[in-house]
Amino acid sequence: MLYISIVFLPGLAALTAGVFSRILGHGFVMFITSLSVSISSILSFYVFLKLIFSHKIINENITILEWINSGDLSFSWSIMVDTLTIVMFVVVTSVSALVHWYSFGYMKKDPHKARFFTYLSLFTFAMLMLVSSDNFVQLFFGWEGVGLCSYLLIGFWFKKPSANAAAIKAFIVNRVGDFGFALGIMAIFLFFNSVTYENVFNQAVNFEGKKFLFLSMNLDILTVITMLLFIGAMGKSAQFLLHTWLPDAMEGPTPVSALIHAATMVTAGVFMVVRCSPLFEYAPFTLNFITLTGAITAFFAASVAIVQNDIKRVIAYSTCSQLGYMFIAVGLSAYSAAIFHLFTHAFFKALLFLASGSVIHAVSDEQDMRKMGGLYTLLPITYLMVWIGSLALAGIPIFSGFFSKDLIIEIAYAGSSSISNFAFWMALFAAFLTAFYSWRLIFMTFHGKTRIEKSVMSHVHEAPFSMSIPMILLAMGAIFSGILCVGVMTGHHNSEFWGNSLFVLAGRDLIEAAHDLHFSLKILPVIISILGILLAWYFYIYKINIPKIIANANQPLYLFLLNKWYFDEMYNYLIVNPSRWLGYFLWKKGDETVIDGIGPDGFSAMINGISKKIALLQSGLLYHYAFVMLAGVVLFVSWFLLV
Amino acid sequence: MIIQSIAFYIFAGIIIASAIMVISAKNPVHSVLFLILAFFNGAGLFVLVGAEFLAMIMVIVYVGAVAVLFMFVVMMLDINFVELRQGFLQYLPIGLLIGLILLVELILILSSQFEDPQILAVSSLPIPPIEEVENTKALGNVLYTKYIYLFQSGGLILLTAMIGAIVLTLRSRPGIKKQVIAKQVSRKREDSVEIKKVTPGAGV
Amino acid sequence: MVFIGVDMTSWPILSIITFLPLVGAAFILFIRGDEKTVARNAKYLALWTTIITFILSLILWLRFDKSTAEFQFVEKTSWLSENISYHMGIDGISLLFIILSTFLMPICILASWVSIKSRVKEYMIAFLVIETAMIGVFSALDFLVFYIFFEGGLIPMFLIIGIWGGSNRIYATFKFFLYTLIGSLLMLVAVIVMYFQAGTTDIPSLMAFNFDFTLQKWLWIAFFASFAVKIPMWPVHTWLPDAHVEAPTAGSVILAAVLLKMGAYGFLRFSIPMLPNATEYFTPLVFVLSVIAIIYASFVALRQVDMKKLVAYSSIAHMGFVTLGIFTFTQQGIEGGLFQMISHGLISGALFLCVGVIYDRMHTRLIDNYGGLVNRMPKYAFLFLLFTLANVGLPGTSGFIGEFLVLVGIFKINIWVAVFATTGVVLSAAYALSLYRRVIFGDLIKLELKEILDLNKREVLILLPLAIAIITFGIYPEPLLSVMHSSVENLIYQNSLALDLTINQNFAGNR
Amino acid sequence: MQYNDVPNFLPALPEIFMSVICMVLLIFGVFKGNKSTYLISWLVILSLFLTSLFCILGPKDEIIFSNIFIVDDFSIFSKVLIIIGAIAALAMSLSYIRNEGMEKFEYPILIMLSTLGMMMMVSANDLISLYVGLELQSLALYVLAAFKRDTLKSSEAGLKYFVLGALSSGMLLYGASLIYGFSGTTNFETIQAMFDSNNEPSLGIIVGIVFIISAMAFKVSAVPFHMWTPDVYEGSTTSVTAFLSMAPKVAAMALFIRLVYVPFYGLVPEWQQVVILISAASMVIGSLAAIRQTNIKRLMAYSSIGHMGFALLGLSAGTQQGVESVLIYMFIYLFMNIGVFVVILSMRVNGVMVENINDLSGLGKNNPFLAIIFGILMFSLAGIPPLAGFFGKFYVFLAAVDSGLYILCVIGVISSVIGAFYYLRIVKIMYFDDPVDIFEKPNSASMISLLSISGIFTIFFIVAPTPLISWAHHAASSIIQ
Amino acid sequence: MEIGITHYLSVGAILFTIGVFGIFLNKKNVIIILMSIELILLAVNINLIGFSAHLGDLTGQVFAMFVLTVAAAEAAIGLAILVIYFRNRGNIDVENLNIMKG
Repeated sequence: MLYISIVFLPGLAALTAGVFSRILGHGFVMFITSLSVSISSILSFYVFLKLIFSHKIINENITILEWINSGDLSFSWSIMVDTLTIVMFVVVTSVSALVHWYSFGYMKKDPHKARFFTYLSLFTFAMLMLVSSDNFVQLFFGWEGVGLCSYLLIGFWFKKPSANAAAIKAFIVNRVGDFGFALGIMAIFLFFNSVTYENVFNQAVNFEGKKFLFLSMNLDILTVITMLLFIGAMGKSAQFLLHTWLPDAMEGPTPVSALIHAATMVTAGVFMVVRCSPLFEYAPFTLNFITLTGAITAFFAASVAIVQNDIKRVIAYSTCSQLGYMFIAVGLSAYSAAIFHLFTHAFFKALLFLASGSVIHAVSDEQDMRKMGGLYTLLPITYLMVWIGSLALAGIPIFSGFFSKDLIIEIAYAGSSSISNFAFWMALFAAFLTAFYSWRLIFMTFHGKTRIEKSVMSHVHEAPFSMSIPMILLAMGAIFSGILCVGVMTGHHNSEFWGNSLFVLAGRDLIEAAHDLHFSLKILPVIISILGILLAWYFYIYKINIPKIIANANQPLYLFLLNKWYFDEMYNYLIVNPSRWLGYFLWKKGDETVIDGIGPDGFSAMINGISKKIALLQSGLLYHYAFVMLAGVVLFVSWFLLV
Repeated sequence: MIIQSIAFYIFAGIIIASAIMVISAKNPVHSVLFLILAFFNGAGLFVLVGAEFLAMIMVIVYVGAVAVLFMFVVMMLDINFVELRQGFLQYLPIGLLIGLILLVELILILSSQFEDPQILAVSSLPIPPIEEVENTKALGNVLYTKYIYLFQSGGLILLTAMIGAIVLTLRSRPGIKKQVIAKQVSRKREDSVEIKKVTPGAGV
Repeated sequence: MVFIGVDMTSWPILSIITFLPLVGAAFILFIRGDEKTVARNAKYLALWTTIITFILSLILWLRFDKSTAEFQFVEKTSWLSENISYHMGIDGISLLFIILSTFLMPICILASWVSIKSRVKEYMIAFLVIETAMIGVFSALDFLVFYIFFEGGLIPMFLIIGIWGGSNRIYATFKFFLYTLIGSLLMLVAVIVMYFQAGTTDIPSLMAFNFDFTLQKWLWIAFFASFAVKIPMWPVHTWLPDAHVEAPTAGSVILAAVLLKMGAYGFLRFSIPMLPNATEYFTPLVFVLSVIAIIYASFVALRQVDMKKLVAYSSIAHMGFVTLGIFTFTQQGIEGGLFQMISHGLISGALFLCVGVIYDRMHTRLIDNYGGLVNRMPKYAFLFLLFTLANVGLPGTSGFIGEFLVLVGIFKINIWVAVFATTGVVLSAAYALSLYRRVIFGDLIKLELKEILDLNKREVLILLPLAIAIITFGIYPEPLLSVMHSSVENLIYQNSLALDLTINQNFAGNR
Repeated sequence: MQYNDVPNFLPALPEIFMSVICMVLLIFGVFKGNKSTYLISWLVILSLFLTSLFCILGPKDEIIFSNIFIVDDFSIFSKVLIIIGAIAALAMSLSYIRNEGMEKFEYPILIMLSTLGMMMMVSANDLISLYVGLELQSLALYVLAAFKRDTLKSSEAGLKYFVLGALSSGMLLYGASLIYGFSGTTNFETIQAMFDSNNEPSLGIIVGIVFIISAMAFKVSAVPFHMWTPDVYEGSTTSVTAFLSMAPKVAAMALFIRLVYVPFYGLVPEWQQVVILISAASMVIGSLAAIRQTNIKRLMAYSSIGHMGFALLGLSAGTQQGVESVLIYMFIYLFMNIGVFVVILSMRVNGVMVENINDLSGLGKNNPFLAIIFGILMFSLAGIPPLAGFFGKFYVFLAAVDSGLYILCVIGVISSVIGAFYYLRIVKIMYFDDPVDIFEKPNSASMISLLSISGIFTIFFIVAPTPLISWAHHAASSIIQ
Repeated sequence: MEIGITHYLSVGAILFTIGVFGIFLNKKNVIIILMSIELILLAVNINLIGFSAHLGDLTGQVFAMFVLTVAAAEAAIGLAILVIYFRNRGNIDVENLNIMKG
């Protein structure tokens, strides 16, 4: 019942809000949704703490309702709770609750508040369904559900064309990922004859190294399945190639970015891979691929982030980059590290977003950092929050990021393969860039001479309590979540904590190896980060004109980064435009010219033509008629004579 | 036998020649005359095989009635003969071709594959020897007995033709004065004579 | 269940349900009075007739024995000859279509409540006649009876599009009629051939009959000509967009929701059980055509400027999934196909109704003439969103269940086909959401839209049941799926038996 | 050779009765003048009705007049159908001929004579009686076609019909002479007996059959002997067109059936080839040519060509099933035609007949009753179930498939789709187009009742098809031994 | 040379063909067409009489007699129709006989 309330409270709230919003009014909707999410958050914490302190592994599976039952395919709506789920519960509900409260202030003036809160709690519900599923299809339900809410929330300000475009883009790019995910589920059913985790994971070992013939190629079953699943994860977690939607998603209200596009939904991919660790473990090729993708994403996103001017986009690329870190860890079988980073990241990244939201709120919805500056005196709390978040993000000791992010870099170093080596260097470099762009953001926004227009400047104000208190709570998380949980989640005895919710093949666990690394290596990322901060200081406080000079000197590179490696352009050129052209071609040429032209229209034209000729034949002249009659007789007689 | 052959060829030749003239003569009156010639020779052919009655009928009915009817109509209809006979050759080749194919086929079939009557031996109504019953009587014998149904039907056909001809061509022309005896007889003085008083000097 | 104190088993309930609308139509025919009275009475009479029919059809559902694959509620009376009889009955495959038809009819009548202004009487009669045809098609157990209902439905539909349709209605209705006619006449010839082979047109007997393989192929092609046009499959689909665009809203609903299903139903009822070998032989063809239909229609839908046309092309794509599912011969595939049909019936019907709602207000279907409707029509926007998402196949809506089961089934049989078909999932999101965005989202700039009104009570009453059904069956599809199980199992079993038999015969022959 | 015994006249009672009545009425008419047309028409209808009773109640399975006149189920079926057609045609033209100013008492009498000819045709058991019957009906029809003698169209129609009809009788005679010469007899049964033993027919016989079939094809207006049909249908006055499209078609088809199924039954493979060809050509040409027509009578002419093609499709099966299907087809076709021509005869605007299809536009609004029946008839003619026309097609296809004529069936399918197009066009004009002129309502009770009968038959045939089917079955089995 | 049935039939065939020619090669005068029909009937009669003699069967002659009867009736009606046509049209040109076509 406890778990059911955790999952369904937000859902019920959303339903009530959706149905009765007109009758009950905005205030009630906002209150009921926030309250229910908060209750669910408190319950989650209760469970989490119980788990930590009781040292008992929780593993429960509650079936709610039969869902699909067709032949040997059968699964239900159910709630499966284990350590992984509980950790996700905590992340999701707590961030969500805080974002709800934060939105009280942030959305105060919006006429569609009720709708916003409904979507938020609906999202929370979907996310909870996702993490508590016991089968792939329900996972997919949550997966699509969060996608839907993301779509709705990105396009929340429906009057903005850019918001609508971004919403659709997010949904469709995610669908591309889902394409792989869905195929993965089908493949799982094909080979395992079930889609419930329990059955699938139990059988996984039997399929190790098994091949099947496809296109005269012998493909490894588990590799194929896991690759397909990972494609889904790439879409949802905005990994390299399928990342393009995430920056655009910043069109949505900032609380949304904080909740969905930083803390929870985008990490669903990581969660899914971790959840399926029993499968991935037997697919080393996929794991390497994941590492590689993660590494590239971490670096790529960081590289783009250093030149972006939109404050939210910087953070968005930072999210993307951090997700890359998580996948590096996942690919190296360090699932606990990945989840740990997910856990800490949720707090500090949500904090950063909310803080940036506070900034945006303060400067009348301006997001361009070039039009900010010198705000620290006016927004002290926000300023502090951004500092905390950035410190956590940069992995400065004591702050949570230090524990999780550096752990991943160490794990990458500890890995022996060339892939992990590559990941190590990429991660290291990305760490440097991370620090750089984080402080670039701080310096551009809060320091230096203000570039804000006067009329706007007069309205600048610190966030109200409803916004600052959630931020402060998150800041607590950003500071302390690492130091408090590092031992439990990634310590020497982490397997006691995780129970059987994670599965690592013997001999692949790198966490121990990472713990044993030399101190110099452990301190290396921190040093790199500090260097990044110093460089940012040099560029944006000390010698303000240097960035421009560098940019002008390396114009192509600058543009390349500024335009996000030209991915959008490339996709437009390679996929979107050809699709549109193809659609038009098939419609006008295919359907109207060829099919109708040859088929019905052509046929009727032909009939008409023949009919015209026959009418001509019917000349009205007697001798023609007689002639035709005779010709008929002659024809028949000849027929019998000759045949 | 020879005479018979010669007679046959003469009759046949004239028939064919006059038939050709029927369809190709410039003046319809000539056509009718050639038609009569063809009928006469047809009658001759009938006589050659012993169908005297039909030969007679042919002459009486065709020449006496039908051909005269034709002649009558040709004369009656005021046809401008000068304009006729143009464009005869336009469709000639293809028409001739089809016609000739038909002719060749018919003759081919009729001349090659004829079966002996003895093989058939199904003659349901044998012609009695001419010595016993002459042709006319033989026909008469069956016509009013065995073929009474057909005979009556023939009557109906002629009746229909009569009705048809009348209903189509009979015109009651308005404006033409016809004698109606009853009307004449029943005429009274008051109907036709009116006495008027005439004032002198004023006129009627 | 005892209904009004009478034991229902002795009633010819199927015939009653089938012909009740016709009785209603007869009553409407004799309504007299001035135009307004006639229109009002005709509407109410039609509405009550359809509602009662729906309620009666629910009895079928309640009394249906799920545990058997046998035909139920069977009625048989001699008709043309001993071997061509009036034979009715339903099984798990046909039951749901009857419910779907009767469920949608009152909605259609209500949807036409104010939009049809001229010849209301005739309109209602046409709809009631078409209802009889639809129910008849799904409950006929004699091929000729089936054929008569199958083709008889063309007449009212022809009139509905032709009289109450849009500007290009003549072209559309002729295309629709003649296209379907040529296919079904070929089927008629095939039926006759079967009649001489098997000596009967009784469906259960024909199912049991073994046709020669060569003959099977020809028969299959003839059936295919009819059913493929009806579904419609690529490349004989072009009548559908035209017909949909021109048809009045309720006509589109019936067309999309039920008439298209007759084709797929035909495959299930005839092609597969009667011609198993030919079906197996031609399965690759169906797969190829279905995959082309899914991808092709989705691409074309991307570029449509007319809302109804877009929905029509999306129907073509979705019916592609249905044919794929049916020809997998897996439990999931066939059940998925069936479920997809029901769900598509609800969803596409709902979408057409949605288009109709704004068409009634603005008298245009061009997407570009709309935009920003959410500002004035929040209720509408919400329901339209729901239907759009269901169309996209979002889990939690009924659209997902069907697509998912079909894809699972097809993946078992042919991975390539599954991969290509799955692209439809991506593309459907693209066209459906872009439609939604262009119509609903954005600022309300167009002057003529400024005064547009949100859904009124009648429209909510029409759309809400559909929305509820779509969500309910998306979350809990069991009521529908459980009805199908026995029949589908039996179908697959018989099919495999028939195929095994041929293999054995061939084997014996080779020896 | 003496034939003194009095022949058995009883089986020919209907024919004898009719000829007597004909003459009586003729005399009556001569004395009473044209004013009596209306009365005479009703008397003709009454006597035709009595005749049909004689047919049904009279003796059957008898061959009289020295084997040239046969009465069997088949001939009774055909006669009844012919009489129904004649009665309908006459009943619907009553008000029409008055309106058109052609009230002549010969009109009903000629129809009766023609009907008599048809009855003699279907009872013929000999080439001579066949010819005589045929000519009786044809001559009357020629006159009827030209009956509206003061219009050019009508006289041209009469002339064309006459010339081509005479040519076709010439062909028939030529063929008959060949048959006679090569078989030695003109009696159907004797001819049939010949081919039972003699498997290899001589070419002369076959050519004779070809000629006879050509003449028959002319009478049923099958391609390529159809060319007269549109012109004559258009030119003749509409009431005559109605008659032409009903009774003579039935009679000719019945005669056709008897010819190919009785004397030439042993030669099915031979004549089948010809019939298949003309059937296919008729179906295709009939439906194709109708598409572009604007005159409703001309359209119905092409439609009848197409329908005869379908009937011949059944005929070409060469089986009893085939005969049965043709009879069913003709029956249904006749009943549909009744309604169609009632509507065409009602196409009258401000006292003037109109014949253009577009004149029908908006009929659905102006005269719903007329329109709904006409629409139903159009769908039925197109062969859409559940209307009667479908069953005609169904049985024809049934017979053809039974004989393995698959390709012909496919041709039939395609041409019925093309045919459906022009029937639908009429529905379209009536219901989808805006009204132009308002027809005068058909006020005569006979018209309305004929229309209702036709409509009710078409709609409700599906409910009880068995009586007709079993009757046709008996009729068919009576001519095939 | 013996004159046999074949000769008669040949004459019949030739006459038949000429009659047919007369119908469809004639462009100007309808009366010629009526005469051609008479020629065709003559051809048939020659056939019938020939066969009758050949078979020694009287039926042929009976048949021929009815053909003659009908031919007379036909001629009467044909001419009557021709006359009314002439009255309406003013000429009897075959080429003008096409106000109805298509």
